[in-house]
Amino acid sequence: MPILIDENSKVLVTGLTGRIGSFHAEEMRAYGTNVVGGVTPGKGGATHNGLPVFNTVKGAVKETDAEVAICFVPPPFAADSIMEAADAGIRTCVCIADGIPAQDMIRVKRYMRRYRAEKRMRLIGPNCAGIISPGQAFAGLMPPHIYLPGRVGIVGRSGTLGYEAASQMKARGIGVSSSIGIGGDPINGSSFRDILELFENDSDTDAVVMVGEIGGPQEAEAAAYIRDHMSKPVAAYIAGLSAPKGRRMGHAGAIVSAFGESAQEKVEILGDAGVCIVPTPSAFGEVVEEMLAA
Amino acid sequence: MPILIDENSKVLVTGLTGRIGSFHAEEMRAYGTNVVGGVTPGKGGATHNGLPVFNTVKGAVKETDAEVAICFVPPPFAADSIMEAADAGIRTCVCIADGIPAQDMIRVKRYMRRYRAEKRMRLIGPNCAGIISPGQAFAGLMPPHIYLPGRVGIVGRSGTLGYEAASQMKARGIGVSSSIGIGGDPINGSSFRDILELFENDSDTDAVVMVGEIGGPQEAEAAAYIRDHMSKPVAAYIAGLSAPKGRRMGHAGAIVSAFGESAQEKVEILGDAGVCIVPTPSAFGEVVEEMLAA
Amino acid sequence: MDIHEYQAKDLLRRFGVQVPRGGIAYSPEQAVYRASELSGDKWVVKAQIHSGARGKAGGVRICASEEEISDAAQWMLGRKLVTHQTGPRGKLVSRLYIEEATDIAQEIYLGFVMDRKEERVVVVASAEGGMEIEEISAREPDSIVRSVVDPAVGMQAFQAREIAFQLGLDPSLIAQAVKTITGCYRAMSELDANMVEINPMVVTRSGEIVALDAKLSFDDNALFRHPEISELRDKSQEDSRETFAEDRGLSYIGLDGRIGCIVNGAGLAMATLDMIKTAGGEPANFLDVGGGASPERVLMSFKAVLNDRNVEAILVNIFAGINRCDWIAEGVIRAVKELQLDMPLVVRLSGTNVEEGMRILAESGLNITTAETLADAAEKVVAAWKAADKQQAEAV
Amino acid sequence: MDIHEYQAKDLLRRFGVQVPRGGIAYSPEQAVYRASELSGDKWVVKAQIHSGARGKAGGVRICASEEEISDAAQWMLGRKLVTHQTGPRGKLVSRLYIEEATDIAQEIYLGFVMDRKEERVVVVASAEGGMEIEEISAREPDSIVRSVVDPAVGMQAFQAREIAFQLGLDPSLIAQAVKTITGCYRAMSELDANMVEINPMVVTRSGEIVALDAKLSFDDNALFRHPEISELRDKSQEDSRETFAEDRGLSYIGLDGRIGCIVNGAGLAMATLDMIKTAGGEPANFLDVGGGASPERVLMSFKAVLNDRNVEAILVNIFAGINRCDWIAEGVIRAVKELQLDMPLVVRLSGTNVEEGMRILAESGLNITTAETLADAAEKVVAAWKAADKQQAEAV
Repeated sequence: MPILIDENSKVLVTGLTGRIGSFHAEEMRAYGTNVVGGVTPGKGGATHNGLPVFNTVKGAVKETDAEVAICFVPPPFAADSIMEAADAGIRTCVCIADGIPAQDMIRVKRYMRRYRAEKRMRLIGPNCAGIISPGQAFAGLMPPHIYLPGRVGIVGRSGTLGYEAASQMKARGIGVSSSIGIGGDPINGSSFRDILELFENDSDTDAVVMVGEIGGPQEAEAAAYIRDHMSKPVAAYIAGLSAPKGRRMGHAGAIVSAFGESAQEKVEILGDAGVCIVPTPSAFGEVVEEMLAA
Repeated sequence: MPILIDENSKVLVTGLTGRIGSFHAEEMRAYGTNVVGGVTPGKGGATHNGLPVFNTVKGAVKETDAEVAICFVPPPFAADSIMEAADAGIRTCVCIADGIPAQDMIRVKRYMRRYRAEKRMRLIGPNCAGIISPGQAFAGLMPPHIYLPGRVGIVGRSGTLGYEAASQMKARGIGVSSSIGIGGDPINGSSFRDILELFENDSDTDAVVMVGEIGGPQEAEAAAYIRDHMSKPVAAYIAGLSAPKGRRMGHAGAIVSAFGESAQEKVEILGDAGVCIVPTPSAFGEVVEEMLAA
Repeated sequence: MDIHEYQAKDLLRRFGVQVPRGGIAYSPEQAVYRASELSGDKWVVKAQIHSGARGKAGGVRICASEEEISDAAQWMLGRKLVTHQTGPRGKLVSRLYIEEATDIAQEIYLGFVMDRKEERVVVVASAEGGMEIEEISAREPDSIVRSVVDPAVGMQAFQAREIAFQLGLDPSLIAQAVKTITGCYRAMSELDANMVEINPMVVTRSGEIVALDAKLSFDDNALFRHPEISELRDKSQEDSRETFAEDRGLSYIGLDGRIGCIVNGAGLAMATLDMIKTAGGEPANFLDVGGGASPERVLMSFKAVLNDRNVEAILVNIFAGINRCDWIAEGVIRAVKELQLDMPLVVRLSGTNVEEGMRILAESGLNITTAETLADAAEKVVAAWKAADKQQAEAV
Repeated sequence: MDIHEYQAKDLLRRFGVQVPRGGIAYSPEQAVYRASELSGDKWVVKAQIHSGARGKAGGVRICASEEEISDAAQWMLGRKLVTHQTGPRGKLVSRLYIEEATDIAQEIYLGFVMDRKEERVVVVASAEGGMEIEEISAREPDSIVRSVVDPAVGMQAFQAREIAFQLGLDPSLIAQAVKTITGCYRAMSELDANMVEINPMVVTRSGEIVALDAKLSFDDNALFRHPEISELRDKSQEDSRETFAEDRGLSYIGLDGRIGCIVNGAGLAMATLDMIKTAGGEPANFLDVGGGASPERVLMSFKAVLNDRNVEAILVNIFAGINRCDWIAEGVIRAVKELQLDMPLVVRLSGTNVEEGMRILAESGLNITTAETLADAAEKVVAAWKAADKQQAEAV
């Protein structure tokens, strides 16, 4: 398996019976994702598009052995839903919600630390496009057809910029092992470093493309990890070169508020760590091709 | 060294300049305890009975390398003081305060779990008489002269019942390696099990006397530990055989509220685990003597 | 500290828990007036005492007319209700709570306790409401749902939902149940309660979740930060012997025997009661005189013990660590003299300054029996009490 | 969301933070009246705008007479103050805060932020108050004290004490400092603020700790649970272009260039701005049209972009995932027709239904330039804009 999801992963959809959850669950199934059921409190026992619906994640896990959950719950209730998944024994939870209060995320992350590392759920997102292992399965919002199956991993904060990278690669015949959206929030479940570590240890991945942006320390942390621990080549693009300081560019996390958080600084730090810099968002294909040829 | 404290242990007294802290600090020093300083916020830089006073525990640890702290702070402020000690790198903290709110203790215990096991402070008490390694040092309220130095460990919830045990043993020439008061509160820092484990691994201890009472699950947990893991003989007395159900007998924790919490039940469980039962509080000396002879 | 049902409901309402409408009454007239303020044609008159199981003792009556309300109020007010929680002395009814009657479709048990094993708040619930939790545990153990709250984040909605679904509540009731359950937890946490019990929490025929009874018990150690809770204390519901002692800073528990006890340390005090019982006597009280006891404090302890008219003999048992036996002895002598004590008194001293203490007692010339060990002391006091009892019986 | 100084002080006061007495004024007369309500012989007139560094811009005046107050108020009201935080457009003063003057003995910086590295609230303090934190970091880095708050228990008194002692406060001030620091933390936590800044927190000559200025910024995502905070919003302090867009549910940031942008996804939108700049242009805005955009939403985005009178060319860049290129194309056509767009427009579509989208644009017969890649699109829009600019210049 590539990372986090493959054709065998049993996927649970929380908020399944809502308009958005319902739509994306069907897209995921159409691609071959093994969706085993959904959770909508109060609708337990019903079936929705042929899928069993449960009242609680715990109940769903008990019946289906689901290991991946994708959460379509609205932001005010998303933190609760993530904690429910963590408590129910879900291994990987993808949270789509854009607009979870920062204090809720602080609490969620503190809560998750109650579980020992080996029992701890991996949270992807919130405010992300999801995860895909092309040709196998996906849990997210992405258009799966733009990804060619292959051996390059993608990890990024932005959904559409990740699509840009994947489609430029596809145009040059370069395929993707897995693509992971970590989301644009200031406090998120998995960092660049966390995902890079998975790719480094994944025998189905040869190289990684990282799509970063202004704000926060995670690109610099990733650079340190790449320099010290990664054997596989990494290419990186950082969005927000022209962003003025102190303005939040769409993503709650995309704001330069400290030293080392501007795009220029991040590009420099990554370059120093031996990363191939993608200078413009139109150069993903070209740079990755060169990197793989080297 | 016996357990938790010996003649070399550097002891810090929080609340040193108060009437009670001051009195007991002098008693401790008179016995030979290596008291290295005290903490009283606002009196940092002063000396008190020749001891340096610090504003914060962190400051005191930095200057004195204190490893044991004894806390004489009143109950409403004691939880804060325990967390301060944990954060400052103290290894063992003895808390005397009787009357800490239960929710404060819940928070304290949750807080302490933020440190990895090997960096986590050991809390003794609250609402306890303290710890002593006879002939070497003590941190607590006990009258040290009633303990004969020797090779039997004592662990108990009650201060005066512990004295009863120690003095009956002394009368028969039986000495004590260390005596540990774990306190009479429902939620306490170290359990019987925790201390029994220390005694089991202590090469200066040959046998243990346990002084329990009604209420709570810790005596039953101790019984399971003794049965499964202890090679050294244990004698136990449980106070409260005549206590009516649902009445709190002095100690906040001494109340029978669930199955297995009455004295009769605890005695049975301990007996089944191979513990020598001390049938009355006048029989400590006799039973321990027999146990050691066996 | 316990409070009355109506006070508990008032507090819980502030945390979003729905309760029936009602009002407090101190007389039959007020009871009738309160009922007239509430709509409907059925009311419940509830005796306000610090005890559960009031129904079986006649403390809860459903009434359908003014006459019935007035009769029920007349019967309850001024009466001492005896339940299995009150002890044989019972508890005095001086307030009534008049509530609109509730049309019950389903009864649920909901309790929040400080669990000592988990060292956290644990929620216990059962679809078998109306019974006491011990009864439910015995009869329907599988009906009990438990959930542990992580203090780092407090109770989460998902936990309340899990409980609600496990109780088998109708999906239309889940949101209300979550509000009630999380509301109770917040009340517990913010008010430093050590117990919240809603028994029964009912589902009404019109599909609402209502706390029909409510019990809140507070952590005495945390009252310093809740003055508004302290004001709810009703001393008339407490053992007057305990109130007397507590007001003087003594740790005292009233029991039903004849031998008064004055001991230092809670563990030693419990052990002393055990020894008296082993020796064939019955203790009248638990009393921990505490550390660093002055002669005045010893005198005060004697007063607290003698405040119980049933006491016929006294045992003093002190193992002095930070206490001093000589001070204790002085206190004992002052008490015997000032209170003109005329019942058997046995004193056992040990620890700091024991020789000096024994000398003071011996030289006092008073009728004080001394003992060396706790066993010795217990046997002596029981023997002396039995002898005195016999003597008295012969004299009659 | 930002609020005014006087609102921040009002909120912090409820959490035990001491602030100078003062009152709000909308006119010079009110300003004088407010001062007369306060005792003393010196007052401070403070312009209420959502920006720090007001002093240097003339927005803070110490006055010793009614005339001075009136003059200061006259000067400030209705003026746009420009600070390095406001941008060149400045912010309009329409409210004043009149405060009693404070006798300052010591100035301290105290800030609370959500730290992204720690993923917790971090307290930052310095004995070098009065300067901005960036300035302190640069000039006196060793004076900065940091403390991380564990969310499981919140800020503890000992942490506040450590900060207070590290700031070198006099022992007599520690209790007050602890109250102030823990009060600010509670305000941050209970009100879902993402920043609390007291700069300066001052020690007065009479030995009190007072928040002389206060800045609170709230987490927009948490406003749903704080309706009372939402009411404090002052739209007059916001960029009117952003207010227009925000009221219509669009994520929009006003910039200073001439090329308007409509993009889906925040990352792609940022990247698009970068590309325009690389191609030699200046973007007029950031706009994320979001996922699942209908033709109506695209039309609305055009309106938001054109609401900025500086816009002279528009770039639409969509990578459709859950969006559909045909819908986007329809929206673009509607916008061009309904808004009678007469400036260069470059559209780049990619992803879902791209052929259909391109066909719709081509068949519309409108003057729309299409592009295949982002680089191509950026170059085309900058070139078109420069050409149009030149043409206009020649026409003049």
